[in-house]
Amino acid sequence: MALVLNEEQLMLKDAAAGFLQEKASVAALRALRDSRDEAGYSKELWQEMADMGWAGIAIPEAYGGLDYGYIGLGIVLEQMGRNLSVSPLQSSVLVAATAIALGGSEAQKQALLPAIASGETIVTLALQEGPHHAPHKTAATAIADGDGYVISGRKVMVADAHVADKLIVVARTAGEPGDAEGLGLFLVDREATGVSTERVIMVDSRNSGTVTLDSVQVSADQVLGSLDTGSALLQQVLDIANIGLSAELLGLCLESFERTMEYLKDRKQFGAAIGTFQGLQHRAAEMYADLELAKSVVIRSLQAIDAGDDNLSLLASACKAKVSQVAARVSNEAIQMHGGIGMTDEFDIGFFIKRARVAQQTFGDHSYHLDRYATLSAF
Amino acid sequence: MALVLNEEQLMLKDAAAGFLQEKASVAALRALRDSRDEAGYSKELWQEMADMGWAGIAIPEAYGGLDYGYIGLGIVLEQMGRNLSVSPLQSSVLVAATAIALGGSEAQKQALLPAIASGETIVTLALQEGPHHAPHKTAATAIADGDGYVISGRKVMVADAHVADKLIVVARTAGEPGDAEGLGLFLVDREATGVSTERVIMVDSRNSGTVTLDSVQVSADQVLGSLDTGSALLQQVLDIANIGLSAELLGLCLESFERTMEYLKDRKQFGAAIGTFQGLQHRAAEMYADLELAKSVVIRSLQAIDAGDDNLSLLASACKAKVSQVAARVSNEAIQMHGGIGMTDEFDIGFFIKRARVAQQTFGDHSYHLDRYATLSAF
Amino acid sequence: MSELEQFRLETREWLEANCPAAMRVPEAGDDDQYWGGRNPEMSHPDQKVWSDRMGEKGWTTPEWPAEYGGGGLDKDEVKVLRQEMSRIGARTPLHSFGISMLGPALLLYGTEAQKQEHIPKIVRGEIRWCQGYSEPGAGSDLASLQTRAEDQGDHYLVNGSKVWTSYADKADWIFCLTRTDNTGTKHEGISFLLFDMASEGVTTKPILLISGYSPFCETFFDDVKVPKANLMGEEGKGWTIAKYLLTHERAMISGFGHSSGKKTLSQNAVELIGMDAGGKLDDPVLRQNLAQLELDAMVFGHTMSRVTDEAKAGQGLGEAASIFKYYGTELNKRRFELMLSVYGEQGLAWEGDAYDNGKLPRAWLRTKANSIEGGTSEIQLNIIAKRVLGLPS
Amino acid sequence: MSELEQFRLETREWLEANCPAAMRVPEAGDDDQYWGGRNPEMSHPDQKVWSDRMGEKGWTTPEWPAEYGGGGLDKDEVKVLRQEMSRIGARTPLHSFGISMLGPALLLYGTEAQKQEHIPKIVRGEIRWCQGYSEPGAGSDLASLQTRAEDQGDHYLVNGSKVWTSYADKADWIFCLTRTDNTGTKHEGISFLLFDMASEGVTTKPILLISGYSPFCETFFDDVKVPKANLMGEEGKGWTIAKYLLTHERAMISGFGHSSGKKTLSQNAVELIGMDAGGKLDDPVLRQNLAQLELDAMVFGHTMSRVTDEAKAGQGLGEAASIFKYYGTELNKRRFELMLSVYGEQGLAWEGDAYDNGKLPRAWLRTKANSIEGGTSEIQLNIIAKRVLGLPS
Repeated sequence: MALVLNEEQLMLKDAAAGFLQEKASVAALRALRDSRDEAGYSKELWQEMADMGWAGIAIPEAYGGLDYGYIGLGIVLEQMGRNLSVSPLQSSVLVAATAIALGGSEAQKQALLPAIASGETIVTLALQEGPHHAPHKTAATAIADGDGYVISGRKVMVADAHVADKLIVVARTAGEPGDAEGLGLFLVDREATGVSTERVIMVDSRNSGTVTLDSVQVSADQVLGSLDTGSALLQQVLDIANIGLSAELLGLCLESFERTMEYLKDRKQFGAAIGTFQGLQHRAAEMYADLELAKSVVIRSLQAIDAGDDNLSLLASACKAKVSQVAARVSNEAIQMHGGIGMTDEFDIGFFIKRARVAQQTFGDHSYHLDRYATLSAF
Repeated sequence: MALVLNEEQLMLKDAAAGFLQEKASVAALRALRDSRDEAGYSKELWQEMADMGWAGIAIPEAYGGLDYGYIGLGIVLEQMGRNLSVSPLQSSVLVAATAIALGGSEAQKQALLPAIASGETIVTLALQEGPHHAPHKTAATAIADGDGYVISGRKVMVADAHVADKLIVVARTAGEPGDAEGLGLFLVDREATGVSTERVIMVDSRNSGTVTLDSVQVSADQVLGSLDTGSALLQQVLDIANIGLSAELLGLCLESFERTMEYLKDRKQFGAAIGTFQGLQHRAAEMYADLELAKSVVIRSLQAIDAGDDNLSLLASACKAKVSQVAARVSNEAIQMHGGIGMTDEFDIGFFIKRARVAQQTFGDHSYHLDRYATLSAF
Repeated sequence: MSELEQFRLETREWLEANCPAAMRVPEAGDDDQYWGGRNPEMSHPDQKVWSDRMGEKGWTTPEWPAEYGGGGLDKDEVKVLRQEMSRIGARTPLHSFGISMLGPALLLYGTEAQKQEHIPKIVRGEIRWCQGYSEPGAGSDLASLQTRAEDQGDHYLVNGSKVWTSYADKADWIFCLTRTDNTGTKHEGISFLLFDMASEGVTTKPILLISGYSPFCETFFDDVKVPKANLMGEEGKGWTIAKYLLTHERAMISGFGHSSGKKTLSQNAVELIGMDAGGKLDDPVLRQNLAQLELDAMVFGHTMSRVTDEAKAGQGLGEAASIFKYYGTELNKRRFELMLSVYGEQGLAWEGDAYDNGKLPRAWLRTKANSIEGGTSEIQLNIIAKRVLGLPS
Repeated sequence: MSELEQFRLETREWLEANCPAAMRVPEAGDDDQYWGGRNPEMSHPDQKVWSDRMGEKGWTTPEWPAEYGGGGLDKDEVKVLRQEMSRIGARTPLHSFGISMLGPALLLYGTEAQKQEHIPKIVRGEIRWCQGYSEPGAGSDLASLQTRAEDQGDHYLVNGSKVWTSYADKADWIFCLTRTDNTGTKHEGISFLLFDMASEGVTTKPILLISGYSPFCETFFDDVKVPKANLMGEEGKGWTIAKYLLTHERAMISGFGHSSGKKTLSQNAVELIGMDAGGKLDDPVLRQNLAQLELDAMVFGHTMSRVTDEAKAGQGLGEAASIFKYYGTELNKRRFELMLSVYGEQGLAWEGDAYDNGKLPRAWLRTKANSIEGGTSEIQLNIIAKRVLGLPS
């Protein structure tokens, strides 16, 4: 497949860029933060996005979606990255809807996908337990009990936990913490008995949360897919999630790089624009080459999801590792090249590095994915 | 101890610098190479060095040495690095004499150290078997046979093998390849029955060699130290050897950096000295900081040998890892900053990168020692 | 007993008697630092007691001359004092830009009257100083400063503004670079003035940083009258003093981020991440990055020792401060980036007691300024390239 | 059957009939490359047979116009031809700077007579060309060239010298940048001449490289007469053609070092170093560096594909060649440095059959020139900064 956007996709990109610049820019993020908004995102805006079809952009038409594929979702995520737009698009659409679409029964898909696509329901994945992304270390348990299961455990860093309607809880049905296999995915109401959530505000001013599950009862039909395939399903969802996060990070990098280049052209010191200094020019040019690589691996990976490529895991880890590395470099240089003003809260550039680090860490950073890339390459 | 040279040491440094610039410069290395010298080093020059005491510089006076310690040997090695001087100082003095001094019996020391110090005998360590430094993978065996041992195996990358009088052969007396323990060090005549050597000329135009040991018989008094302590002795010798090689590499780095800075000042392009370009200036300044770090770890490590510090292994690995990293950077930049002329054989700068890579690899490079540093730091 | 041993005994005794118990407990955070001044801020009343007692003896500045209130100790005695303070875990009695920055310059460039007036108050923590260097829009090009000081006979009239003035809102006096002459090169015509922040026409406004808090302010001067006697050094020659102080500041900033005897980052990583089957940290890439960091930090430490030793031995390096500033701050940024990797996504929480109110990410963000303040890394590289390596302009 | 399918069948049949068996064996080394020319060098006689047969059909340059002897194929047909050649493992029939460099420029800037004269001989491999660009002392500042071409009425008299002329000692003709005018800026007054290396006054001298061998020469011109008809493009406008060719060359050089379908470096590493208990390469630091290299190489490959696809889709990037040149050559240097690490100390042997006569270290040293020749990495970064990013001068 040609590694370019087609006309429809280019139109979507322009439309998303225009909408987000107007309604969900860095200024909007700042306002959400400073008003200490209870929800942590704008429900009205999210409804508008859903009305445009974004919440169902990768969901098949049969379930109320637009069926634009992950390339479509990636385009929107990239623009959200550029604008640092806040919404449940990552938690509910990129991650949860993907899990349901890939693993859910027909009844589960019917029940949830249209509700996610319409923006009416928010679902989020409750996976992480320790400081790092390490799915195989899952200790939360789901113990068979009659027709259903009883789930207990504690989850941290659950995106949008306090505003979600449903959780997809990863819990161990077999084996020990450390085993890659034996994991199941369970649909749990956030308000079910035994579930408690606590909001955590992250450095990027977004919602995360801690979820405690105390002997929560779920029926058998709340298992996503089958228990046998839980671990494989989870890996597939995480691969897609990491590619989507990379698309968002790419947008973030491009925007902060472009802002930095503008600053280098405008800002004068020692009687000249600082962009004339070759030391900065060479670093800028190196970053440019890096960004070109990041662009390539993101579009290649998004296309690979839609094409059902069988090396998706390798590509997903390459994508997240590369883009995380570029994001670290570009966001650091954005501050350094802006100098003192880049350190002030008043100036917007600092917001980019904050979101960058959270997105880098979510579902594994450069270290995690470079290691996984080597392992998947059999060395 | 203050991390500076004292007056005596400063004098030694000046004397070594003067002597080597005159008699063992890059021109001398080129002449050795182009004449395809049989020995691969100048015996006359080596005798002059020995007459000045260099071959016994770290050897105690009781055994015919100068007892200037490893700081003294390091000073000479640094100057040899600056001049790319070729001699058996590394193989016979830094490595072999150290092994004998640390591990040898009184009789062995009496027999060998004065002979090494006078320059009359050359001894070298025969350790490596595969492409990489990996002492624990030693497969050569020494099997007890009556009062003595029978040694069989194949050694590669043995420095100065074809001109050595004696070899210190590392062979396994217990355990399997892969075990850190169970290694013995044996003194073997190069002309003993069953020993054959083949010269290999390296990229740095120096002598290496392949040594084949086919049922070589050695008597019990040819065991260096005791069999129980062979592995520990070997580690100690290698730590010191790596610090010594780092001193040589440091000299090599400083010289090629200084030559490069001179070139940047002289060479004009686009109507200006290329040293005015900030892109090159910043890279030069970063390298300068790196070189300052390299200097510090080398002097600290040399002093630690003489002081008998108990964390020598950690320091040795830090030293070799850091200096190897700096050497890779500085030698690459030396070529790049010289441009096309740096690629020509006619110009001397290319000799530095060639010696650098061999010294980096000998007894473990940056990868090996960074890993070892982490392991020794318990993580 | 040698005199030095005698001094040690007396010091030990005095400290035992005079250092309050609360001042032997490690500082829990920045709030526990005591900065003195006209309106000192305290988290514990003994902070002032301890600082006053030490100030009285001159031991807040033990190596400064006794005639100005300093301790008048020689190097060996200073070392003993530090050792004895460290023995009982005594806190630094007084944090002060007067001590770390202005004082050494005053002793070198100040008039006798200025020394007599200011140094004793610095030693006793009576006056808290701030530094008026950077200006909005000047950035690294410090010498392009525009704050004007007009000669009005017996005083200067100061107009302009400064930025990045640490603790300007809490300081009593300022040492400030101003322009008294516009006709020469930008390095000429700069004058170094000292004045009271309570003077009419001085206002300050805190700057909020991306880390969420900040010691920095913008400071505005509107027809501020500064007596001529408050000029330090010659009129128009203030740049010499400024450079001296900058070198001082560089050495200070590069000292940031040194581990304070707690666990190393790799030890923390082992606890948080665990080991693999082969006994190595169970994140091989992070392990390599940590090893490289800790190795570099160790060797950087050797370098600081070596340069100090060389200076003592008269083999001085000259421009060492630029290397320290450049390498030290870059190292510190690397360290905090790796801390984020070690502490993982949870390390990025910004609020809530459970997450220490974002102490880690706030500190991480703060390090980004290290390579900007006090001369950017780029400036340091320029200095090394030109002054040390002699590369042409 | 579509026309294209028909073409595929015919091509397959022709290749089967005309590609000698020996030319279906992979090249073992540089000696197996066939470069044609008046005195072609061969390691096997079928090299010339194969090249001549392909040249006759114009398939050494399948996309060039048939009127000048090219294949006259459209893009789809060229693709089919490449696929069919690849299917039987057919070697490249003819290596040629005439094909890769001069030809495209001739088609664009040459006169009809020049095209008629030179292109068919390039296609058929009858004339081997070399490039006369760099001069001693000019380095990256290519336009500062000094080789003079004086107007003597019907001919130019050329005096001067060139350096880094690849295979000048084996070439029949040279395309050469000369200065016909000294009065304007350095980019003006440059003229692009074509002439026979057998002309009186031309001498060449090979340059020995640090890798021990080299395709490069110094070339000297002493009163060489070049007919006016051999001027390509306008007099004094040769820089335009030079720039066009440089961009071409950059794209070529960045293509170096791609693995030729053999084992990956990490697979070699596994064989040479082995695995640890956890099933990872038993050198964790090298493992990380290898993973980063192979990942970057993969993504660089994606980037070359993407840029090609964008160009086709009319979303062209413009200055992509500079990124390819910069990143590709730096990547290649990294790859060879890591190869040294993988092959260890034994990989550094320089002589002896047992060590392949130092093939690896010689190739490694050769890569150091990648980021110098055809415009240094620094030049590429300048181009990106100024032309792509629009940073000011």
